[in-house]
Amino acid sequence: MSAAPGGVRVLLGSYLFRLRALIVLVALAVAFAALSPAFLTTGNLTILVKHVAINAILAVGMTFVILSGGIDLSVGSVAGLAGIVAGGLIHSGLVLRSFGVVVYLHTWLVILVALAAGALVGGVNGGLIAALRVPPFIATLGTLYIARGAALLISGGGTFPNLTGEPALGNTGFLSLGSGTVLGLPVPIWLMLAFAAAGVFVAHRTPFGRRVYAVGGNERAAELSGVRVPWIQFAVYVISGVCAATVGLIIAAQLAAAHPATGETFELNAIAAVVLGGTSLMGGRGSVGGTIAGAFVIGVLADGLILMGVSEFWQIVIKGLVIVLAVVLDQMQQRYMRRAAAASRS
Amino acid sequence: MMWKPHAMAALALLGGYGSCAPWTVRPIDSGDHAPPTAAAYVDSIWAAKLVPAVRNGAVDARALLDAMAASPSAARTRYAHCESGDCYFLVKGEGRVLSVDTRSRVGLALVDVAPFDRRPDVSIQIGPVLRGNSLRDATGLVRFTDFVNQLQFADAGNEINDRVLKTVLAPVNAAALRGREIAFAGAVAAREQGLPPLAELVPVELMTMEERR
Amino acid sequence: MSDREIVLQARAVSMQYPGTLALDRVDFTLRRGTVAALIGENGAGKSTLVKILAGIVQPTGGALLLNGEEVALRSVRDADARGIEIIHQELNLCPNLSVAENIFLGRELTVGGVLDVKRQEERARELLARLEHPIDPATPVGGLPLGQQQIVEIAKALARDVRVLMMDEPTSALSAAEIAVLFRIIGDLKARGVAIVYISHRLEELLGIADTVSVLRDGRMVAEAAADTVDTRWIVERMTGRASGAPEALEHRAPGRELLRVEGLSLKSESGRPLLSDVSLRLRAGEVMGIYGLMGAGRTELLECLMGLHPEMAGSIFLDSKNLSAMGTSRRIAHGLAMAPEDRQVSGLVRSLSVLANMTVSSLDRFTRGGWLSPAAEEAAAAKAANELRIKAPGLRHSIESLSGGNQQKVVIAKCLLTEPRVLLLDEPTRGVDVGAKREIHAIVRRLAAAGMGIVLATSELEEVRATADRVVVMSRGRVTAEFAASEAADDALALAASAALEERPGRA
Amino acid sequence: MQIRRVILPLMIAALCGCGSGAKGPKLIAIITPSNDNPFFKAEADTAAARAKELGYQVSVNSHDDDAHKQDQLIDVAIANQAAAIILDNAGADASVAAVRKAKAAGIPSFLIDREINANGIAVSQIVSNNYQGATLAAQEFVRLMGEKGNYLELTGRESDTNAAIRARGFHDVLDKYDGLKEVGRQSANWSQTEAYQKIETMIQGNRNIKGVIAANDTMAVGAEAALKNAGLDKAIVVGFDGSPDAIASVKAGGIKATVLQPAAMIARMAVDQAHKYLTTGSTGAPEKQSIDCELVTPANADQFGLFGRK
Repeated sequence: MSAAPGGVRVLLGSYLFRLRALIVLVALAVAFAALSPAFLTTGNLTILVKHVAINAILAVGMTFVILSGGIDLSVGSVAGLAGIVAGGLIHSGLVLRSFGVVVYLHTWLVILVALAAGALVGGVNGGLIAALRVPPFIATLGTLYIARGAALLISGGGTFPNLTGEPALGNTGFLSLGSGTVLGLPVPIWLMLAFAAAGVFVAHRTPFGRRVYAVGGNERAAELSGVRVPWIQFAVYVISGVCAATVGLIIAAQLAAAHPATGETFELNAIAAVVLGGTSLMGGRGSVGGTIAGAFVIGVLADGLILMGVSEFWQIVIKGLVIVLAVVLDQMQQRYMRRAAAASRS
Repeated sequence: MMWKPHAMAALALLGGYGSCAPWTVRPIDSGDHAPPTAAAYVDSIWAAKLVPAVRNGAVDARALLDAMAASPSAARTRYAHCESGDCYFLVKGEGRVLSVDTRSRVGLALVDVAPFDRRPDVSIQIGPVLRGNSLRDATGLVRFTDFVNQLQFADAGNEINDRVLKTVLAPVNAAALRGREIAFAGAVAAREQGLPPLAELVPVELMTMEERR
Repeated sequence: MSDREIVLQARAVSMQYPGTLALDRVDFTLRRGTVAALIGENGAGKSTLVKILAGIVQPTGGALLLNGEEVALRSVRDADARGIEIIHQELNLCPNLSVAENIFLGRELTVGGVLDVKRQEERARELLARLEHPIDPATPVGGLPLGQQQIVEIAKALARDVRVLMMDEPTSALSAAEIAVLFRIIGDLKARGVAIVYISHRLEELLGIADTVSVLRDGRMVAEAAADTVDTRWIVERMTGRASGAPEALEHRAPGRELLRVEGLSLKSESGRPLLSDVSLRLRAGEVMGIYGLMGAGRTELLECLMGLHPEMAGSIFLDSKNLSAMGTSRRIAHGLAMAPEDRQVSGLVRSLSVLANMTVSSLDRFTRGGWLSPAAEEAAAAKAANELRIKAPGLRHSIESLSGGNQQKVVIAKCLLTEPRVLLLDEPTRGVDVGAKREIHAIVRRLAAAGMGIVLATSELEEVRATADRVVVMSRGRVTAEFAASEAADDALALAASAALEERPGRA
Repeated sequence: MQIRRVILPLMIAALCGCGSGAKGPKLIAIITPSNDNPFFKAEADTAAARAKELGYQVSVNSHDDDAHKQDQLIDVAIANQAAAIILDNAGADASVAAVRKAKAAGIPSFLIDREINANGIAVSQIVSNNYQGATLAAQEFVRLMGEKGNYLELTGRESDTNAAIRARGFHDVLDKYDGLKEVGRQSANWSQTEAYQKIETMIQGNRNIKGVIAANDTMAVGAEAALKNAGLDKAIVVGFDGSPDAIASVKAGGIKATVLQPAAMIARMAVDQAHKYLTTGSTGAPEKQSIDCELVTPANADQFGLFGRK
């Protein structure tokens, strides 16, 4: 099927719009490189990507949620909870008072349990939203508080320190999740690459991904097309929960300590990355790749401004401006696409 | 909880499985890495180091009072022990108890040191509540930098004060001190805060002269 | 007619969208107290022209003259201030507000800055009485049936001091009786000197009411004539640019084995009102069963029950003697049911997805190899379907929104066909579709039936029943009121059956 | 596809850009918990001013009590090749790894205000003795209460080390007085509004309140307002921090006392020690240094300025 000449221009235009996060990113990188000699050093760039990894992994999960037409406010709390679960299991073990014993799990089992905790909170979100029809904003706002409270309860408000583990207990090695390197690159970066790649493929190359887009674009049409809408909704929140838990583990491993307040306001950064990446908050439109670019924009902006010594108050203002700008661009894109579509129909 | 032998055996068995099971089971509180308690720490220094340090380092109360009357700052420079900004005197002496003030739970004995002028020169904390960490901080033996954090440092101070209550003040019938002559030694903060000049001394030694003899 | 004074005139108006010329130097004249019918296939430029006349978009070339003076309509408010009103095809009402609040939205009646609710409701009551629909002005619009919402939309336009009224397919949601009322209102407005632009796909209806006919094709004005000098055939030829043939005579085949059996289907609304009462049907392979009924007859509800959208329904559904009643939608699709819903935008299409993704969303499992989607397999199947249904699209990867209504409808049908259904359910498959596409869709229906598929086609258009169905089931108020073989169904008998039990109804539909 | 487009240029840039940091004056990175709290602001401002005075370049950032953000800020300081880090840290346990990382990168850290639960990693830990301050505040509270009566306690954010330390300090003193009865204890998360609301609620159940002890001045100010609005003008409120508005309140007869943490002095000391360390290789002071808080009462309130004696 050949594209009409108008179609080519429409496609080109929409690509430019879709790649806007990337364009902004390149512009920022060039600007910072010119303004701060420390910016383009190997050390700084590795650190930058490592910082971005945290938000990017969260944002991958968030992308699926937003694509499905939802929102997940609980990710920051879930990250905190997962860190505390892992930290508690390594530092204090699982105390079974009635048996008079403490069970120390091996590191990989600790990681699995923490991820399961994330999946559980995600599952609660998904259940509330898909089965009980609670609006996503409300459901995840609720679990935001619940998960944070649970983290505080488990830790008693304190920190689980020194998560090195003991060889005798088989729970060493946890820290490498945060500070280890493979082939010279920090583990968090590898994890980000893995999540991003998995995200891109699942979104674009699996029936599940396509169904997420369909549910977000038109829930009713998706249902009539045989998509099991509740399952899709359930699944995206579980994915988001697992992504958030992964982030919680990385942070606990980096700090070698688990703190119950970890992850406060992470949800906002993740949403910002998703929106910057061109995913519509209405659902059904966007991409994981764009989200990664969005996460990089936020990360480059944050680190670059610090590097340049810009006042912190200005950093906040600039971050806000960029997010608003992104949404304005999103609206412009929608209008442009609609006009272009109307045009090619006439 | 008592651990019966067969329970221990079962645990040992589980431990044997530990090599293939993805977990390790330990009895509760098997932690041998528990930090030494403040009590144990104070046990180790109280009689061996702290009390002797106060006794040996103490200046005679009369001499100190005279020096302070002449020049407070010179007295400070000469006699005070300072630790990150706060200064303390180690003092010993004899005197007559003018009155005992127990309106507050921080009970004070007001002492007139010879020559007697019926004005208090020293107030000594006699409990049941002790205030401050003069004794901990005055000798330079107990240093913050040797502790992991301020809570453990505080625990040491509280334990030292507890030790004063138990070993120094408990044998003394504080209410009956009025009018008696006593001998004392202890630490007091070197601050200029009203009368008496040496206020709220925390004693390592407090006894009536009869007892002394 | 042509001696009446000209109210609104478009001179050489052009509209250039990026990549497309939607209108090419179009002249259009509207006279006081007349109805000008605007005709053309979807995408011919009718909507664009109307939008320009109503100030919704601004032309890229040409001029607008109001009462002989050149005007620039920069916004809807601008047009509104000059007495130009538009009634959209898609209703523009706030479902959460009352009838009266909707009618006066944006120009509320106030006393000292405070809403004068009483006066608004009185005025609304007057207007609705004039429209012969005494709806309570205080009821929320969301609770009204579609037909009554349309009446509210008309009342909203009348509440303004209207001089030019544009109506874009105003009758698509109305019953015959409601249409009659609407036409009386139009006559009334004409007599009061209002100029009306009228867009509809129902050509007979148009000729009954219009004074002039203007035909657009590919963005150009190709013909204009007084309505009494032309007939439908003339119009169709101008619209399509080719001579119209006679409708294909239906070839009748011997129906095959029984595919679908529905027994005692009943459904109540949330408020307990019966929507379907004891509906039983049988459908054979190779048969097209037309379900004819007016608005609110229960056609859509019946099809939704078949697809499993109302788990609370009573009764049983068998497909090839397998009981589907307890299954969810996706399992019914897997068992060989598929449905193209009535409202493409609301229930049929995912507007944010491409043509391709819309086609394959129901049948993704077919294109999955080892857990991954195979773009090649997907594209091949979609291209084949597009080819078979003659879907005109700039490209399969383009947005579904770049397609015309008829082609979008074909995409919905293609989506159903890709699930390889044994029974296909079509709800108003040609609503809002131009004549050419309509004919093609009818042909597709016949072709699919000939290949052995069972088809249920629900429609409110007699003509559509005639063009497609082997058998006609007539519904009214949620009941089956009559059943005919297509050859035996006389128009008046169908109409009578469709309005059966109407008189029992309290109030109006 | 887009990921590759993002990563690749960065990689390439990383390979080419082996340049080193700025050559100008040495950089001191100052990291404090927040910039909108007067205490931390005073701390950061004093440190920055002193460092500039000594000829350093300065960067000031805040970690919002988020150990993870602190970790990232330390990363940036390392990337920036800072000469020293002045840090008011985000958690005694959660900050250990970050400070250790800085040490491994050859950057000495000078901790101010709060300590970490590890010795030998930072060069200096100049700790504001919160415990001592809390006992001081509690002793004054005991005196003002006349050693008896019902009181309420407002604690800080549960996850904050200092909240726990101050609560410990309060209770190590208060619990020794049998006449004092704690009839309510809530966290107001360091917040004025929350303190106001929590006190309003708590006195609903118990009007017989003689005093409120709050773990910081912000909460003390909120509590004071709530008590006044409820007609409990005579109630005794004691705070912690010595913030300017609390001192003003002490002077005006609102809050009865607070303890001042000499933030300014601590910050100055840290910069001076950093300078000494950078120039001579030693600070000449032990690693852990405890700085005592001072009691502020109506009698001496005039002597105090912005987190320090005038």
